[in-house]
Amino acid sequence: MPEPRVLTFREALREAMVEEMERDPSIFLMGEEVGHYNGAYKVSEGMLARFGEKRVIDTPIAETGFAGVGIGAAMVGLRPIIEFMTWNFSLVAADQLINNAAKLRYMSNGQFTLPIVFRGPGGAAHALAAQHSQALESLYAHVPGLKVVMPSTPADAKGLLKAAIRDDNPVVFIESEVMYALKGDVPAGEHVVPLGVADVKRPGRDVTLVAWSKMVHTALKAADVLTGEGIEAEVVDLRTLRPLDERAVLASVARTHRCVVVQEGWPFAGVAAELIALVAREGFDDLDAPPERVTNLDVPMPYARNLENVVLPSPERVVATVRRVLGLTEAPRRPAVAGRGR
Amino acid sequence: MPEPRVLTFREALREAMVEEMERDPSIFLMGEEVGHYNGAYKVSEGMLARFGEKRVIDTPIAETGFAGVGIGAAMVGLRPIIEFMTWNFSLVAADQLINNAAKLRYMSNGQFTLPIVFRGPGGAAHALAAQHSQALESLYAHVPGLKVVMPSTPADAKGLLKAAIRDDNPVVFIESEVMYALKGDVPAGEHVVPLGVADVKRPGRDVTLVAWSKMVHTALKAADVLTGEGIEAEVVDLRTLRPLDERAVLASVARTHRCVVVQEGWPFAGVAAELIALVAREGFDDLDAPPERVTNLDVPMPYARNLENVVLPSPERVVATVRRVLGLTEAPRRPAVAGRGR
Amino acid sequence: MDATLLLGLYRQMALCRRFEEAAAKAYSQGKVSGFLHLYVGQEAVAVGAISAAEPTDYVVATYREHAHYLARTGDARGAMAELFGKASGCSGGRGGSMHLFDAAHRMLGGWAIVGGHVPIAAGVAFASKYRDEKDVTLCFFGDGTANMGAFHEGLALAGLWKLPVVFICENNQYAMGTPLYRTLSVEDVAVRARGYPMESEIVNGDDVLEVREAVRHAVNRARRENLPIFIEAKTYRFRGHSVADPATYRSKEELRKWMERDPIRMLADRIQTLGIATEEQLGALDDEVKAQVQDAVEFAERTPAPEPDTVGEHVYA
Amino acid sequence: MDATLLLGLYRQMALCRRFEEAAAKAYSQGKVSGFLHLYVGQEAVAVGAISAAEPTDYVVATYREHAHYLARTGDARGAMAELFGKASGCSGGRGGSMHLFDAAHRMLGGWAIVGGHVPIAAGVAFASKYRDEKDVTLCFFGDGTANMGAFHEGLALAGLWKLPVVFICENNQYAMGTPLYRTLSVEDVAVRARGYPMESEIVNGDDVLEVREAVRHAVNRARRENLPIFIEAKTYRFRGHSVADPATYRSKEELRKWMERDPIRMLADRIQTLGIATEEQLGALDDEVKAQVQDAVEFAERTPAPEPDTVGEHVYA
Ligand SMILES: Cc1ncc(C[n+]2csc(CCOP(=O)(O)OP(=O)(O)O)c2C)c(N)n1
Ligand SMILES: Cc1ncc(C[n+]2csc(CCOP(=O)(O)OP(=O)(O)O)c2C)c(N)n1
Ligand SMILES: [Mg+2]
Ligand SMILES: [Mg+2]
Repeated sequence: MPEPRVLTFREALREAMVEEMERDPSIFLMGEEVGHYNGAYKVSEGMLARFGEKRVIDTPIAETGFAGVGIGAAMVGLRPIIEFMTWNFSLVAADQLINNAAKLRYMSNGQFTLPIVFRGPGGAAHALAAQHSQALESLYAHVPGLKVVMPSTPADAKGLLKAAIRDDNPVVFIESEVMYALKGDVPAGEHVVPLGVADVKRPGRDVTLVAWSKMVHTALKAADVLTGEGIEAEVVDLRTLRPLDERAVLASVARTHRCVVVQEGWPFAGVAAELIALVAREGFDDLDAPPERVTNLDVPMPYARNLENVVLPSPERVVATVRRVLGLTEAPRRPAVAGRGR
Repeated sequence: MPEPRVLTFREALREAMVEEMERDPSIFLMGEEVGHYNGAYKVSEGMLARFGEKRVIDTPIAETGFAGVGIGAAMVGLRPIIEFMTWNFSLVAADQLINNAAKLRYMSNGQFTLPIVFRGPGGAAHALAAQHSQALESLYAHVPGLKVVMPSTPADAKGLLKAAIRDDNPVVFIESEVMYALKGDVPAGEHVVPLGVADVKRPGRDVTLVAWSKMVHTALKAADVLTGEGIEAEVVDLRTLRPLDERAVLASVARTHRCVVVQEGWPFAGVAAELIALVAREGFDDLDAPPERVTNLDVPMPYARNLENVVLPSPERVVATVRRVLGLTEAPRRPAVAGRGR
Repeated sequence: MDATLLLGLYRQMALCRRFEEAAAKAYSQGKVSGFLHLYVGQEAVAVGAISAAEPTDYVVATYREHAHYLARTGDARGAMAELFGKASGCSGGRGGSMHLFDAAHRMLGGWAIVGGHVPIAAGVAFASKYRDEKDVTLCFFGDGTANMGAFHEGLALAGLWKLPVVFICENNQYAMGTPLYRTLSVEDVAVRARGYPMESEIVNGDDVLEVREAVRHAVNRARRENLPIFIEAKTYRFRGHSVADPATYRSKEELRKWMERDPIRMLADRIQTLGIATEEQLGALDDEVKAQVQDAVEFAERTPAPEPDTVGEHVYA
Repeated sequence: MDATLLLGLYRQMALCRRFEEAAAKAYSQGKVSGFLHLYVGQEAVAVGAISAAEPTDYVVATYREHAHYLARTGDARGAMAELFGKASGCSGGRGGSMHLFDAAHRMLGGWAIVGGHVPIAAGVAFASKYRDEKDVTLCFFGDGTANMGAFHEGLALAGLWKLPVVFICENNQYAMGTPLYRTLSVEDVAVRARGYPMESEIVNGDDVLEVREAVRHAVNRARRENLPIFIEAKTYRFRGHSVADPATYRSKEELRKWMERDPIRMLADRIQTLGIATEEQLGALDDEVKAQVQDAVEFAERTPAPEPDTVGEHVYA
């Protein structure tokens, strides 16, 4: 086995795309600024030079248009990777994803497969305000026919993106702008991480923290703090939201008897709610305390940094919630703000 | 007090709009076919004749365009009612609702109010297939800044629509195509039902069924069947999904100790999951059994009627779930189909 | 004039007409559910256009696509069984009238969100160009589609990237109950094509030969020169928007005027005038078609509905 | 030539320029966060256009709207404090650079989804017409917006309903790193206006008087005749798309050529040539403006950030 190399998250994603595109000429990358500009966040740096304008395609600003082009191309056998500059902009193309991509296979009785990846950064970066800071995974994960993938490490980013590109279904692949520079070991050689399989990023016996993407790191930081208090948190990284690896979550909760979900994005009818519903139903007898969640406060994202910090889940909030779930504090369950979040 | 009259759901909605438009000239109705055609589902029948082309405005097919026009008009003080022919078509305007309507007030620090109602039928009708059968309330209810209202009776339809029109926030008001002909008593005279207040549509002591819109009737039918078995189900009609009347739900569960949520639409990260998360957390000690939900199966809607019937929640499925929650059966928790629903 | 061609077109248009008459009847009997959008009166457009393309060219259409499906596949059984919601239907009973698909015949739907399929058609054409295949995509849509953002974006990308797609606007004068002049701020939909830019042609959509000629020319150019072309076919639907619509928004007089241009009758007249076939011979052809439709109805009736426990299949590959 | 007018325009353009220079500096010091899109080089468009409208006419703009905000309100403090994320900012620190609002001055944003505000502007104009008020709406957007569905739908409705809105395309040649010729399939954005239909005019966006004249004419017609008009102002941004963008995608030569047309310098030259003011007098004016900006920076620095426990306010009315 060759040694793993240290790559940034961004490089890992690029490597996945490059390797897959070398392997299969039916794969192409399309989106705003992916080519000549080398990517708004430089994920596709050098790819135009490598693959040429035929396969690395700059688009006009027309998300509905090029998402639809991707769907049409996938219908007849190409394997498009469609980059949204950020997932915030996918909302103008929501109809293409929800009404077309997610439903084609079913409506046609399986006559068409749709091997297409929609990818780009999601979630808050820093002070980008309400229209540019949305974690929209809960919207897309609601929709059968889509898969939803959100890696948390460079290794997973590479392995999951390769799996997503090889998958014959429309995959919503959400990265994180603030993680692109994150470094980590990436196995050398062929490295594919199957979709739908969660990963225990840190074992522990006292409480299960379920997270994905950026929030895995928030959970890990919280776990570090908790260790100092003699509390061992297990961190389960979902990696794929749809299909959800229910077994991994339930197995962890069966060991720890306590569960806190850490989710960026709004609480109401989010993926964290789904996980709590899962744990409450299937893990009811295992639980020693009600499952909880730490999410964004239930507000549009404010610009001011100090407000933004209050809105986003923090290790501190996770720690406080864990303490409460373990019965160590009697803190109020909800932040004392009008725009409520849990 | 004058006697209540029997109105259809459709007439009740129309009465709400007509009364409010008589009262306030800044209210107008805009949408596809609302005028000369008298409404695709005849909700606005006669309104063009009554109010003229200035206030009952037929639009081209351009949901992003006219949703945006509504938002702009509301920003400067008008009070638009924007009809989506069905909510399925709102997906092409999702950006206007989620990125603009929901966020304007916050981004502008409260300088603008946005008194606008987006309304139209949602959910499945009969055999309209995947693109025309979606219950999308969970998507919109996820978003802070929007209110989401879904009445189940003609009286509530009228009272809630009047409240929605008078509300100074963007309101997503989802009706049901298959309920437009439903008849019911509607109080005479001024009748406004406040947003955010649930209603117990049937009292009971053994289990709480939480539902809204069409599913209230499914729950009531199930309750009737259960009565025959000596089980008294309480049916809580949420009426408003956002803001959610948590107190009403928790109060009922505190009495019955058991909870089944009945939701049209996909299970994953739906409103039913939110309710289960709520009950699991705040009602944990009250519960004698894990909270459950009955939802659509987790598939795009098939056309064939026999398949459609399998996908949608039915009184039978509710009854079976209640029996299980009461420990009366040991039926498998999940329908034995690949595209899973709970 | 090529007799075989004319008779073939006649047969296809008659098949569409008879098929839809039978579908409407089945609907009234409760055997067909959901929305049923008839193409009666517009047959010359789909039949003329699709006859002008190679069988390997792609067809992308709307919810009003029985004729497109039939013109492309000839498969009345598959379409009728689909309307009946049967497993033997061309979409396995999952699609219904609005979602007829046949991958083998490159019939790519059947899409029911107005305008949503326009970028998809551009994408199919993109794939042809990408793979250096010489197939052209025909994209059908109604006049009411011209104000949709997806229409604009699809045309803009096709224009920019010079994709081999022929956009065919089926201008039947109405979008549901709304006459075009109330929603379109320009005289012809074709005016909009100039902004992308795209050559456009306006044709008499009730003359199957005129449609065919224009589309043949467009398809050839699209294939040869790799570019999009816009055709607006002026026609009329004789029935309501769907079978549930009594179409009271238009005058009897208007309907009568257009029915005088019934594309099937016009073609029949031409065939007779040219001495290619007699009225009786056309009647016999029509009988054949009726028998085919009757067979399709019987097939649809006797084949089973999908098994309930297959409901979870085909969500994912 | 009206000396007061010219000096006023000069002052406003200088204010925009100095404001953004200070904002960029504050950004580099970490005092301003998020995205910061500078309008440097384009000032003649916003200043010329807004000066041509009545103060009661509405302004709707994009995320590149410092100049529009300043031209409309003159309030450097409110804008700078907003960039600093302070409660004293014009959007209370909730909006930031991309979302400057001032309801009292009819400055209606500050929108950051490309094209999304175009139908909103049409809606504001709709309200004016509905209430029989004679206000006109100015809607600003970039060249890169022309392929968006929302742009199409907004223009289509404005054209159909004859809404009093002046659409002003700030054609700065680039959408982020993409030159317009790579995304627009026609020569000028203005070509697209014809499809709605809408009269259009192309102006030199670096000549504040030319912009002003064209917009004045357009606003008057829009007000009098209740109709939309399209203006394309050709200009150039001297900086990157945002301060984070080094703009390496264009040549020094190209930049130099455009900088020779610096709209502020051109106006200064004209003022001097006409003998309205000397270089020294303009320098003094510039110093005044710098002082105003300096005051705004100090204001922004000394006023407090929003109270954390107000974070839940203004989600709902
Ligand atoms: C985005 C969207 N909005 C509304 C509808 C409802 N709808 C279905 S068909 C139709 C009219 C379409 O008219 P046109 O494009 O002229 O096609 P035609 O039906 O005349 O063939 C409408 C409004 C829809 N399916 N999709
Ligand atoms: C729908 C959408 N897609 C992408 C973006 C990201 N984005 C922000 S500005 C911009 C370029 C816009 O160019 P143009 O319209 O010419 O305006 P300019 O920035 O030149 O003023 C892009 C792609 C966005 N904000 N919204
Ligand atoms: Mg039509
Ligand atoms: Mg630009």
